[in-house]
Amino acid sequence: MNAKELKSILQALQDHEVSELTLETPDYKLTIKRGPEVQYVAPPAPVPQNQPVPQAAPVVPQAPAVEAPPPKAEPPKEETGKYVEVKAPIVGTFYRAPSPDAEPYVKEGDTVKKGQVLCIIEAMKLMNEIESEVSGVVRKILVQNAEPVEYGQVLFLIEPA
Amino acid sequence: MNAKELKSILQALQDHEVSELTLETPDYKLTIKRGPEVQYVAPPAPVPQNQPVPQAAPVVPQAPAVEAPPPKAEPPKEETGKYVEVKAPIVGTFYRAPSPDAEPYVKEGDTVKKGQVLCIIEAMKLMNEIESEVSGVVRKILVQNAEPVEYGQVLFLIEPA
Amino acid sequence: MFKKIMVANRGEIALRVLRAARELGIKVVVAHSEADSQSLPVLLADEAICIGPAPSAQSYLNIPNLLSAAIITGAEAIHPGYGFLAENPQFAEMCRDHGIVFIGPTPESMYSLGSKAGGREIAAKSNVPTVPGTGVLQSVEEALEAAEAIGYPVLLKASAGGGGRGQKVVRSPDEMKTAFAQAQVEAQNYFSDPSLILEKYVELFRHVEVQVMGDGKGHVVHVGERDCSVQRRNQKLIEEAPSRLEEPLRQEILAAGVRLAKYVNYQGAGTLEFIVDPEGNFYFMEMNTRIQVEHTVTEMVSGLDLVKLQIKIAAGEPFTLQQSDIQLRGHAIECRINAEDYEKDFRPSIGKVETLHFPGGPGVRVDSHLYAGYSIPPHYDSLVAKLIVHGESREEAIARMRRALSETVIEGPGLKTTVPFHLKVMDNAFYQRGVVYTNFVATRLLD
Amino acid sequence: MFKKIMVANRGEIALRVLRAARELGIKVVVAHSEADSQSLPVLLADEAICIGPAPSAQSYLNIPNLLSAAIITGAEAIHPGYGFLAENPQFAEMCRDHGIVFIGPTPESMYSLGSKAGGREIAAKSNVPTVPGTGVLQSVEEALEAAEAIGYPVLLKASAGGGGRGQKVVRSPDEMKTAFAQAQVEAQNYFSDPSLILEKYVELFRHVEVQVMGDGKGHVVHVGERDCSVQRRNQKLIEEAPSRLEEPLRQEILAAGVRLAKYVNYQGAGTLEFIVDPEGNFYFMEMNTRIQVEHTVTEMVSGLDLVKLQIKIAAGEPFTLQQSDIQLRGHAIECRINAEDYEKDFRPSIGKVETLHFPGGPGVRVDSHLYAGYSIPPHYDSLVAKLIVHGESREEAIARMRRALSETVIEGPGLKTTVPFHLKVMDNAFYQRGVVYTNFVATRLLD
Repeated sequence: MNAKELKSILQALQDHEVSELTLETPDYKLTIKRGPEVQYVAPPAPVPQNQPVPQAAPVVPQAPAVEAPPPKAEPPKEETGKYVEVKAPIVGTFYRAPSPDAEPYVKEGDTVKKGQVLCIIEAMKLMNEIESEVSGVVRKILVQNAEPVEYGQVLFLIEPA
Repeated sequence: MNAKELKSILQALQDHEVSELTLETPDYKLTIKRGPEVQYVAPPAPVPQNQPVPQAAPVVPQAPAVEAPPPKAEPPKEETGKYVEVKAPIVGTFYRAPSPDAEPYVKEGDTVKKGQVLCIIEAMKLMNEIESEVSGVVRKILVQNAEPVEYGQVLFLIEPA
Repeated sequence: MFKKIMVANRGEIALRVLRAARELGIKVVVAHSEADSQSLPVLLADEAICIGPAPSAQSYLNIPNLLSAAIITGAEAIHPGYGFLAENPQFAEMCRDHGIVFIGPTPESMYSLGSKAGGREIAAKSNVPTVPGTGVLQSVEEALEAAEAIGYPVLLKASAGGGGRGQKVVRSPDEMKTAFAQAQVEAQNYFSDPSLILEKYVELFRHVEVQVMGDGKGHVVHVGERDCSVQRRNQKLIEEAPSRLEEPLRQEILAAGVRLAKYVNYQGAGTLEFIVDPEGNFYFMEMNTRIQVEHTVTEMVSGLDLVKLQIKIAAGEPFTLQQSDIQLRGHAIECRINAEDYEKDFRPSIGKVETLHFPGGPGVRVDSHLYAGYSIPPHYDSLVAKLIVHGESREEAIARMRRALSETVIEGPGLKTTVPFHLKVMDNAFYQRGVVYTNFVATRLLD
Repeated sequence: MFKKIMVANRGEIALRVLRAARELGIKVVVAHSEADSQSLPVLLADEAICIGPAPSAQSYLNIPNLLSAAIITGAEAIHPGYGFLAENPQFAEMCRDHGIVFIGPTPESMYSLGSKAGGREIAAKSNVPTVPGTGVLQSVEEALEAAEAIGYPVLLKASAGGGGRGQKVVRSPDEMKTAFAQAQVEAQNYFSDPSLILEKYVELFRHVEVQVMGDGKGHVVHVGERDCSVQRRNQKLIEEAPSRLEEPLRQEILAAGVRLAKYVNYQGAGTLEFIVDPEGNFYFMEMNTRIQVEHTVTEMVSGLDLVKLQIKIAAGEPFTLQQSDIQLRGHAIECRINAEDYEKDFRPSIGKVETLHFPGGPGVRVDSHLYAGYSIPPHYDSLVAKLIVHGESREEAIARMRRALSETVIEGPGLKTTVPFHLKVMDNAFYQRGVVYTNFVATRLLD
């Protein structure tokens, strides 16, 4: 079974509206489900990237009359791969400095060590110090000072040393 | 088993409206499920011939608690291409003969001429003669005597001369 | 009670009848055109029977095929829904001739109430006011005299006319002479008859209608009234119950409705349409001898199932409901959601429904034959869903309707609905205050 | 009135609160776990805020994150729904400490009503019957004496016990001696304390509960009662309103509920649970100090919006509703549709909803957070939809529920729901006759 053969099988499946196929031979076992997902089971044949697999349109209700909340700052997609994301472990207010007139803990471009405090998140009048889990360079600070943050929100991108 | 072989199996499945197939040989085991898993409660819509089966799985509500009416007689798929269908132009009761003790107008295998009466459909106490629109041989009579027929229901298959 | 009935209709009303019958334990045959073979009522029916091709004239209006369908499926009665054959006395008569119960009034009631003149005569006999008017006028002088008696403005109409042609509004005696001559010319041109009549011109009015139920044996009750003033080109778009009429005017109109229905010994569900001017004068217009699209708001405030009552009365069950049994509660509003592009002058918009999500929660009712994957056929009217809400007060009902509309998703390639129109009405200050006459859409909803 | 509130819950109840708030013109923040970021309440919210990962302990039960979320979003009040923190007096207290209104009763009421002993004491003080019982028994002789006074059968229980362990049913004096010894041993084994108490054993009973609303200033009304006897392993499956209790028993229970709620000066919505035996004896069990899943049937018969009333009371609006204003009409039934495989011992069944179609038409209400394309997360309870119907009579409600269930489609790969179970109940002769005690599912629904 090679990529070409597989491609022609997939085309045939689509032409004939097949929703599921399992084929076991002494050499390989093939399982294909058409529609939203396609699975291949050992031995792993290379998956053709340009194969015409129909995508199920997600059916998500929208609320036309409701104001959407402002979109949260999201890290640029292509960069995130090499960076470590520091996420908010609690809900609260993000502060870059220990007090209003103090210097920020870190700036973009700063080198930080594992365990170094990056910011604080105030929750229920308690100041929670958020430490870096890696050593590296702060490449991006994604939240403004005094901005509210939700659980799991990405605060910093750090390029590990 | 190669791609070509598989393709021909798939073609056969579609031709014969097979929805599921499992095949185990000493060499391989094959399982195929075709088409959307949708049950229709009402009589199936006439399936257009020689046409690809709809791509998107239709999302049709089912009525689990409702009894399905008995399916109407459908002409065998592979034959219809070469035959002319004679459909009920009105709703009523199908009769093969002009009176209960008379001979039927036609039998399977009979040769008929264009304009020849094939049957009558009784509607509101009126007997409506249904004539053949082509000359040819009556290959199939799809409705039993005294059976009710709906509009558009296929009554006869005639192979044109 | 019937064992099996046939629905001779389509869309949401076919589904409505099916639901009522099913709850009564009656099997349902749905008669349908070829275009509707995959419609929701057909899919949910106990039996479905195709009665013709897509065009209504050959299917939903095809009396021989419909009667044959009822006969061969063994249906004991036919529910006609609204529209199509629902107000056709010949059809009702033919049902009777073939031993099939027509779920509706007698053909005789339908004949006598079916014409404007017939309705006017019955109204007069049952002491229900109609718009004041004259017989054929012999001269301008006679017209001036009549106008003086009736009060300006008045409407000059071709006696042989219809459809609004050859009509002239006359606002003062000064205008009468010219208007009379012009109207005569137009009447001659349109109808080959220059005869004119004159009636009171009611410029600003609410459309208020009384729901009645009768057993055909003299017992008639009303189930309150509805206000259907939100209209566009005489098409109702939003209805509500109760009306915002003050007492005792409201009671007078209800009593008039019952009086007229009793006079004709009415059987089944019927609606008496009135126009009500800002001074509180009310005039009977016509009676609809069938269930109406907007019966739902009456069901919401009364807790009654009007379609079940129709079926029970037609089956000859004793109709024991007394006026004092009927307690109306709260306020209900219905929005008719049409597949139309409201921003392009309500142009019909057809297509396949790919994403569908209807609202739920307290006080929300949805009557719709849509389902995800359904293709709206181009052959029939554009009503795709009725969204009905009920609240303790009109204010709560409006807030609830706004909330429910905002949850509604009906989407497909190129598909538009009137949901945005309805949201605009719910946000309109005149609507919220209840200042709504039949010119509301034209005058109060401008951008 | 509040401008913005936060919902500290998920699923259908989050949606329910959102709907009520939206109709009141209040902005809604929905606090959600990471697993619920694509849930319907989140999608419909004015603002959504993630308060933790999927496990409830770290999100929906995470008090610091919830309070922080309310503070940073500027929500003035928190609605806790049911379950999670809804009956946690510490949470209510912390809300108060942080200047956030907890939409529910005072922490003090919750503390005092929260324990069995506390509830029993309040019941005694407000002259509401509880199951007759004793203090710690010193000997078999004392047990025999008490059992004679209370009447057999009786239940011997470990004084330190709970969860049904160490309990023995004693049906006659003959059984007492052995049972007493065994129970002592078990009590010692389970709880390291052989002390026993004894109470009346109510074998066959209905679960009837009274819905009350109070303003915390002494004004309390009831909104009728519900019967919730269709249960499986103490989980309610079907509820209805009103109960089928005869008068004056029904009025006595309603009055007892109001009396107790008044005694604690109750604020907000609360439910008093009673058990009622076939002879008409009734005993107070506990009070649920929150809105309940089955509040919907009360809304259907009363026309009131209980969640709106909760919010209004919490906002300090005058609670002017009088007992005489509350008119109950007809009969309502709720079926809890769970994502469970009823045929495999109600095993939870999760997955993606691919095809979804809810019923509509008269008297049908659906409260569900499902939408086509939604994946039911495995972390939370299995309730996916509440199907509620209303009819003029219980008989009509049952027919309507059967009809509505038969229109319901919730499908996806491997997904099962309890719709078939509910259809079976609606078809059950005992259910139809109303002969339903809490053992109904176990004893009357066998194949």
